[in-house]
Amino acid sequence: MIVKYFSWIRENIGQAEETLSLPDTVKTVADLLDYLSKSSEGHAAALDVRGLVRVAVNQIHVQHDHALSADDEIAIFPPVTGG
Amino acid sequence: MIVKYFSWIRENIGQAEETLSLPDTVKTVADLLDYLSKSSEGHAAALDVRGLVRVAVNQIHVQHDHALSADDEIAIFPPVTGG
Amino acid sequence: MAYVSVQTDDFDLNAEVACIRAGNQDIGAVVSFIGTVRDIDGSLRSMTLEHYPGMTEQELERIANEAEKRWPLIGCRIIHRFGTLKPADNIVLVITASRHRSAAFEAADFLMDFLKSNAPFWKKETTAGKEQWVEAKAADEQALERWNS
Amino acid sequence: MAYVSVQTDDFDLNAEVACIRAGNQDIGAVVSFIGTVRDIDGSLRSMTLEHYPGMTEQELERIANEAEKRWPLIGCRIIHRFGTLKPADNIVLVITASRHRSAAFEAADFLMDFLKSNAPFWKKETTAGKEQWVEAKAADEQALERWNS
Repeated sequence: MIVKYFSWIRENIGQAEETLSLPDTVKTVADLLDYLSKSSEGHAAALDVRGLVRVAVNQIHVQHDHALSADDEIAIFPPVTGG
Repeated sequence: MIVKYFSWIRENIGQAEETLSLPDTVKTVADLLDYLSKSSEGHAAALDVRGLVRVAVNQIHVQHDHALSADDEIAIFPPVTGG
Repeated sequence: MAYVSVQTDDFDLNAEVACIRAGNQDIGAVVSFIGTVRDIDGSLRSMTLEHYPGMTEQELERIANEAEKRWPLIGCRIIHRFGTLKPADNIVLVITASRHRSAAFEAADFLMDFLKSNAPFWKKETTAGKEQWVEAKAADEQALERWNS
Repeated sequence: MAYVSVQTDDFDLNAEVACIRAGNQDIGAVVSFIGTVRDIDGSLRSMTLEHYPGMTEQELERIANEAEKRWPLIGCRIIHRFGTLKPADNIVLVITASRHRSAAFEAADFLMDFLKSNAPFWKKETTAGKEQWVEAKAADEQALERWNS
């Protein structure tokens, strides 16, 4: 599974992208965020306020209860500010 | 008093402008429209449907009950269609 | 602050937007509306716009001032053409500029609604066989009422 | 029918309006929105826009398609820049064209509201001493809700 980061979430985590093999217990976006939060202090800081964490799966916005598949492209980012 | 006509009201009346000396009985826009309607068949046809007659006095839109002064510039026209 | 012009010449959208933006770095939103001569079925030869010189300019300024009272605009421009135009020609341009988009959108929409029902212009269409004055639309009067609530 | 572009280059308003109008004589209304880099107090040096290549284009197309479903548009164009921009530079352009003005106004307003809350762009401002990510505004989320009623 590829996970991409954008904006200050990318900066806090310190990388734009990582490839992960997830344990079976990670079934939803919320599970993934919990799992990532434990992987480093940067991850924890970036994902700390879940209300500011937006997620896209295969380039489509999803809610945190969205179910994941092993070959998904996940993107994690703060609320968008374009326009 | 100068009276100007526009659009199909001008065409029906057959002139763009006329200068009038009105009798004392003509006190309001409505009085003026009644008075003008009697002055020719063209005037009558042009002003026949009062709901389609718009009036400006001194270049400001007014209602038909607006009171007139001898030196007013009156304009009579159908509903506007610009833009 | 508002700029109003009633003219036979065409206008240049880029130049007009540049005028409204010049020297204003606090503008965040610019909304433009262009009204054009529409030819639905290919039968229109030309459209002639008559207006009431003097009142037209005054009325457009009044409408622009009203918009500036209602919204925090940084700039506001209205250009309306008259005379004889061809299908697809420009008729009217309204531009509004503001810090945030909602003011610019609402003010431009408002300006067009008020202009449609108040600016003293009359359109006459020339098709193959005849000339005909365009009738006012009830929808335009209704559009105005939105702004009273 | 909709045209979408995500690019570093600036856009030319006249050229884009000409594209949407080309060959369409039944257009009566063209609404354009330009969003620009705002510098309220003169302290802004630059603004950098990051985006999510791939998703951005897809999301803008989805938003444009939604607008085309809701309003009878004859044309619809969205151009959004990314990279580093200066104060007063253009950021985004939305153009809508339709027979009547209400569809063009409403669709452009809708497109900007949806783009603001859904297109994956993030702005970072650089002032004299520091860099700071722009925070999303609650007002933008609220603006979206208008379109659900």
